[in-house]
Amino acid sequence: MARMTMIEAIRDAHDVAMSADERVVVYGEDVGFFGGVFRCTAGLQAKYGKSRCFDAPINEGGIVGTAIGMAAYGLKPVIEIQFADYVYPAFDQIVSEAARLRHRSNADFTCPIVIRMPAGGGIFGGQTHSQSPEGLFTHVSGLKVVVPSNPRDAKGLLLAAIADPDPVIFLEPKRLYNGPFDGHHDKPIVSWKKHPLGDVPEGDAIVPLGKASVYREGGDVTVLAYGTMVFVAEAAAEATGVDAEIIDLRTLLPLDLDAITASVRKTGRCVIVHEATRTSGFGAELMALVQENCFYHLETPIIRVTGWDTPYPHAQEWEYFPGPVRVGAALKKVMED
Amino acid sequence: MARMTMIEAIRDAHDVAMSADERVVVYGEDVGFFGGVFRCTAGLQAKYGKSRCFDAPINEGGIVGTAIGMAAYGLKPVIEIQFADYVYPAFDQIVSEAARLRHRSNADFTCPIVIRMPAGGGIFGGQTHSQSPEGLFTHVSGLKVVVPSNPRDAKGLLLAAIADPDPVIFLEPKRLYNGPFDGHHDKPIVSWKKHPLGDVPEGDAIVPLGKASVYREGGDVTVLAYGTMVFVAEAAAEATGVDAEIIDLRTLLPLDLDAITASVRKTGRCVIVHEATRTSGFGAELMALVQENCFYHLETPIIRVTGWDTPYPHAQEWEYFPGPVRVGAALKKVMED
Amino acid sequence: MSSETRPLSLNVPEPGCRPGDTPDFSEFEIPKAGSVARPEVGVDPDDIRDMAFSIVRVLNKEGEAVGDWAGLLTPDELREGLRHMLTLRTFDARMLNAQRQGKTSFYMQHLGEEAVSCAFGRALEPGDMNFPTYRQAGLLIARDYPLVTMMNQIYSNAEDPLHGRQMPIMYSSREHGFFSISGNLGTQFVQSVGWAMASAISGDTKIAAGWIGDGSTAESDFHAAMVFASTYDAPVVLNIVNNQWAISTFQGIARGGVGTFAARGHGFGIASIRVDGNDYLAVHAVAKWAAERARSGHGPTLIEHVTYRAGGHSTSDDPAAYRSQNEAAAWPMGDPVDRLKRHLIRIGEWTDERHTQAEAEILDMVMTAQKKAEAIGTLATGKHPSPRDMFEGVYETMPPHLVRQRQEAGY
Amino acid sequence: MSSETRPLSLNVPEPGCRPGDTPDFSEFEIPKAGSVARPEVGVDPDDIRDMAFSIVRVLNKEGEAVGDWAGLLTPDELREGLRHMLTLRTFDARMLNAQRQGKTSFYMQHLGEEAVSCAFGRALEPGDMNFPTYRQAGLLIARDYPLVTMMNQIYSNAEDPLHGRQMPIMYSSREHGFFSISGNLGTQFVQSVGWAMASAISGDTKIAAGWIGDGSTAESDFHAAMVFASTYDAPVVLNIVNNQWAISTFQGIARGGVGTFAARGHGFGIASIRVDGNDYLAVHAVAKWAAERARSGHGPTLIEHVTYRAGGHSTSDDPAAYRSQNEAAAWPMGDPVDRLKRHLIRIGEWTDERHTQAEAEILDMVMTAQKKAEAIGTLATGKHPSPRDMFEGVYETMPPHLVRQRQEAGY
Ligand SMILES: Cc1ncc(C[n+]2csc(CCOP(=O)(O)OP(=O)(O)O)c2C)c(N)n1
Ligand SMILES: Cc1ncc(C[n+]2csc(CCOP(=O)(O)OP(=O)(O)O)c2C)c(N)n1
Ligand SMILES: [Mg+2]
Ligand SMILES: [Mg+2]
Repeated sequence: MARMTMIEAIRDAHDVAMSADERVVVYGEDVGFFGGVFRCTAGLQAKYGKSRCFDAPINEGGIVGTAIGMAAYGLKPVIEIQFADYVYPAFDQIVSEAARLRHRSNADFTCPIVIRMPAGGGIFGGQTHSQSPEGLFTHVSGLKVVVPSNPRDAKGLLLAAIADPDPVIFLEPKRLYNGPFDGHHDKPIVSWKKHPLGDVPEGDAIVPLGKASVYREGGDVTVLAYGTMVFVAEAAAEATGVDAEIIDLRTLLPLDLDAITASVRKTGRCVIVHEATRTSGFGAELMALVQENCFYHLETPIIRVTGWDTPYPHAQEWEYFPGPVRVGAALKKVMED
Repeated sequence: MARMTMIEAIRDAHDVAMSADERVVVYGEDVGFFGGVFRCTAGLQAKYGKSRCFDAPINEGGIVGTAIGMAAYGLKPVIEIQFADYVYPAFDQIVSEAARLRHRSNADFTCPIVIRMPAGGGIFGGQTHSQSPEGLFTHVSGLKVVVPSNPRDAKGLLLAAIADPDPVIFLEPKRLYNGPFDGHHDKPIVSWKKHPLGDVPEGDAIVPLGKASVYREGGDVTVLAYGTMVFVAEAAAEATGVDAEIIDLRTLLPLDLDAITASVRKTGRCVIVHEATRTSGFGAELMALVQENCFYHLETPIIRVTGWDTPYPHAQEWEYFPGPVRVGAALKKVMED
Repeated sequence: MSSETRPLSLNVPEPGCRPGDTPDFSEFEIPKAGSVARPEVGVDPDDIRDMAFSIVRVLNKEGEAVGDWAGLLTPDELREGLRHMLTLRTFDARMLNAQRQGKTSFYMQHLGEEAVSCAFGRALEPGDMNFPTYRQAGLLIARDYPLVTMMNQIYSNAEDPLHGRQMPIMYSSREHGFFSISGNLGTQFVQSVGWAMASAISGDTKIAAGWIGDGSTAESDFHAAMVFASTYDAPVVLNIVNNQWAISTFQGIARGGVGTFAARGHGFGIASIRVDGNDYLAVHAVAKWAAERARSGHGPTLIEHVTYRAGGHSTSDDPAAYRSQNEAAAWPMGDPVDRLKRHLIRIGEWTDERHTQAEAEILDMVMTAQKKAEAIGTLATGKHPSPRDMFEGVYETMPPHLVRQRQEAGY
Repeated sequence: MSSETRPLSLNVPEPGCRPGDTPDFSEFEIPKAGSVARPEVGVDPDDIRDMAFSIVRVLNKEGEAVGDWAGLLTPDELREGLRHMLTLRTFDARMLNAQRQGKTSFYMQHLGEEAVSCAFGRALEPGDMNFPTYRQAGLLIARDYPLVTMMNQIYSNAEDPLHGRQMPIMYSSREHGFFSISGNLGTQFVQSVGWAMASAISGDTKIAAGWIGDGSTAESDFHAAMVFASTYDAPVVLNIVNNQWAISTFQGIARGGVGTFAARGHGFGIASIRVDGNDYLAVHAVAKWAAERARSGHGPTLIEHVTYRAGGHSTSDDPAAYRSQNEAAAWPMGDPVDRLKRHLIRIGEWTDERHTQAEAEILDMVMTAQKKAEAIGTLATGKHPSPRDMFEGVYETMPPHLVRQRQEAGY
């Protein structure tokens, strides 16, 4: 066990995977010599050489497109998109190619690639450094979509993603890189080094894809959350005194439906929280699934607490961000309805 | 009034708009001399000249990107993406640029463009000529998303889209181009010319965006559908004898929530039908909205009938397509639950 | 702004001839066969810039093989090439017809372009990988991929190796160096560069070949491919098949103001060559050169194959609506099958009789394969892949939600 | 495969110097000022291919303006240019500092690159439209856009014309020919071509200018822009600002095997010119030439501005981690402010004293603007746009779901 920030945990996962498997190659914009603008790949080029960790031209479609070719050859590329907001130029390669290759070729060619990207807001990044596009990727059959919420999971899930035989979208909540964040932006920042989930096991400590974790047990209401929102939900539960059971979904696709239904059937109430815009966000799918699977157990309408259906604004960041006050209000509302 | 196929109605809408407004320009792959692979723009180049209707290089991002520049200048580009499956190379320009321009520049620049594209399956087009990506676009704030189901609406909605001051994604169910299609693929094809909705008013007959239509009144269950699925739902209702109220949504974003809630509150039951893959499809959002707005009116769980979470297959087309048998089973199930 | 500024106007390029016009290729410059020198494989791209504006040709009007690029193939190999092209042509004709008979949904032929993929297919080594478009089935035929398997794919029958998931002709065969075809244009061009980079990263000796059509060079993935190939000096041969048309759109809409598609390579420092795509010997020689260049560590080559799409774009297309019906016949570079046949006859290695006989044999072989395939099934009849196959293979292991959906579907 | 085939390896370009190394630009060829001829505005792009491999320079080491491209600007205009550059530099320094003081979240400066946007800003006409990146604020300053408005935007205060929606420096001013800046690289390059096409479609006389960084030329939208500009002969000036770095990545990663970025134009038949980006006179002259070319119907020009990013990429960046701290000083093309100042002194139109005085005046002006802006508010203090502004303007008319969300939010 070592105390790590999420950045260090991600770097460590790369390191473990690269030393165990020569086929793992790492690249992206500023990823090589400098080690990435968030430093998630720092030191890897020096350790593994320029042909296993290198800078890429600024062409996200090209980064994913070449990775697909490399995967078809037999390598395991782990690539970084500098911000999730910049993944759209690669959307075609991801949706039309990476996601489809196994199926359309009947596994003659496969695509074991990991596409990492920092996502989410809370850093005054405005509309092009704050987005949470996970909902889009969950609509694409053939992809897996992962969002870790802490260093331990970040390492374990990234190792699982690299080991996975299929393409994985790996969204890193950048507001959690250095420490947990509960939405109280005016409070001082705490580091992961002081948090139990900053305790990261050494070596090949995989956290399996497709399994949620119960972050906080409770009996009143089930909160479905992932990434930063796990901590926001915790803060809201503590502030309101609502005995919320917080499920950290960890993998959105494939989803751990059993964990969700078990909890909602127990509590009879459900609040869904995400930072992405509301309409057709992943919350809609969660709501649909809960409705389909727990209809007769639901005491009150499910509530979504999400980012608004606007671009992520710069100055109004904290009015946009679904913080503990808004989540708390939803918790109280489901208890009152 | 003239009897028209949907193709002719779309062509007519272009014609009306181009003759009324010099700023309307039309382009896309094979759109100029030839008039489009589905012939939706046939005759326009001959009538309006090469600088108002022309062939574009095969670069969907470039087609949308230049249209954004033209719109910023003051024109009203109406562009065609040859198949909705090929819109992904333009995804970045649509999501990061067209959708955001008004907001980020505080209306210093705006983006009145219409992006037309044939969508949906049922023509043995396999995974790259059959997709229904509407769900993705409904997650993008700043866009409007329209899906007509018949010639009259196609003309009227397209005219409304061209008149609209904001970017509109206009998805044309290609299986409906020549006639209504209820999913009975083994039955002979009927033409729109023999269908009342093939009666298309002349001139500037706008059908407003944001308004659903009650395609079929009924008291048992509300069916939310759009495009081809309207006719599939009708066939299912007739085959099962379930007194279904079929709402043709027409515009998905912004959605006519009032029409939906009014109907569901009346019937107490709801079936949602779309051809796109299920997970995080637009049906999820519809289900979420019905749940949020009609929770206490719902007698039974809402059911989604959709394409499966797989690429659209070639040989198994009719096993993939959510046809009248599957929709009928859902209608019966909500009545029995 | 100077006072005499006049209104601007939009330039929209137009082809030389439209339906009803008389085709005129007199302005299309065709260098004499043998006139382009064959440089060293390690040549500096800057020193062969002119090759992007000329055309490497081996077969002259008289059917002789002339110049530096001649002499690579034995008569046996040439006869094999002829056989491959004839096979592809016959295969196309039969499948086109099968589509018209309702045995499948769709087909795309190679008429007039057979030399490009058939000759290239003989220039790579086993283990190398092509990333083809839908118009390079010759790569498979030249590698003796079973015709019946191709047909099974086209018919989406029970023996279709792709289990009915893909539209006709979207073949895939890793074993035959043929990457899974995508319906999306251009995407595979940059993937080929990634494959080549992977070979270099792994210290392997294999190379990749990317393929793209003239119209599709406009796609942005073309740029991505060029940037990555150039930066990492990837061992890849990047092929543009300029068959003059992209559905109804003539190549001038993609080419714009530039002289040739090959010239696009210059902006990237990539060796760029144009070749007579209807000349089996020329395509083969240039392909060999580029492959050797890549394999020996000299990096990428961009090849523009100049040819002509003599048929419709696909079974959904009728070219009479947008181009002169005489254009194919007027195409000044002739027919690839004819030209190779005449060459073989000229060098005394072939006769008209043997040709007629070969055609009959090939037709027979293709028809035998077709019967076999049809005995299994066509799209309309016989045995098909199971609906389960639609759910399989989305992921290596079927996740719970797909299992549930499969059960819901009843399969 | 020849038997001596050796294992391949990946080529990953490396900059000449990294932290700790001594910068060495001796291999960087800099043509003498005045040595590149000025062609006719309607010249055939093929006839000026060499201009993509040379550099148009006007100011020589002695501070004289020499050659064909000299003589366009009066002393008053030159002094104005100097004032613009000094204003931009001072503005940058103040805002950099304001960011460090927590008055805003982020800033990006132009240090060393001031000539590019300031000189270009004087070459277009009112009504023309730039599609800038985040590093061309000189276009606004050269058009007398109010500094206080820029600061209001940077501070996201109540007078921010963009209502706090955008990150600092993402200005927009149609009136000043400055298209709304996007955070996404490259997207606006092809939009500029669309704007120019629209002008041509409308029979207008206005032109557009696209902007992109060296690193961002790798983006696929660069290709889209080149294809459309070339095909439709759009009246557009396409500017590449090659400041040698893209965050931590040197220009060789985007440039790959090619000699220059300007050469990318050749593959498209687009007139392509390199210019000394640190030479105000040269940038202005080349910009004027290209603008006239576009406006007179001769189509697009690609300009590579050769300059150097002397500062960090942004306030989030520390270049000491990836490049030598002496590199900026070693950059052989000098500092744009210095060079114009020396030229003005050399021709007797400026003195050191006047310069010092001008600097003081400009500082004063900038500080006055800053006080005004800060009196309204900074990101941390004072008056801000309303949360309602976040919901406004997503569409022209707020749709029902956004009205509901705004109400739910309580605004
Ligand atoms: C991304 C994408 N856009 C559009 C299409 C539709 N389409 C299929 S083939 C074709 C023309 C391609 O022409 P070219 O590249 O010249 O190849 P050719 O058919 O001549 O071999 C088009 C536009 C597609 N398949 N994919
Ligand atoms: C699509 C996209 N990808 C990545 C980024 C992140 N990013 C911002 S600036 C930058 C470097 C750009 O370098 P260059 O084009 O040379 O411009 P410069 O900053 O030197 O002016 C990168 C990678 C982005 N903003 N957009
Ligand atoms: Mg073609
Ligand atoms: Mg740069």
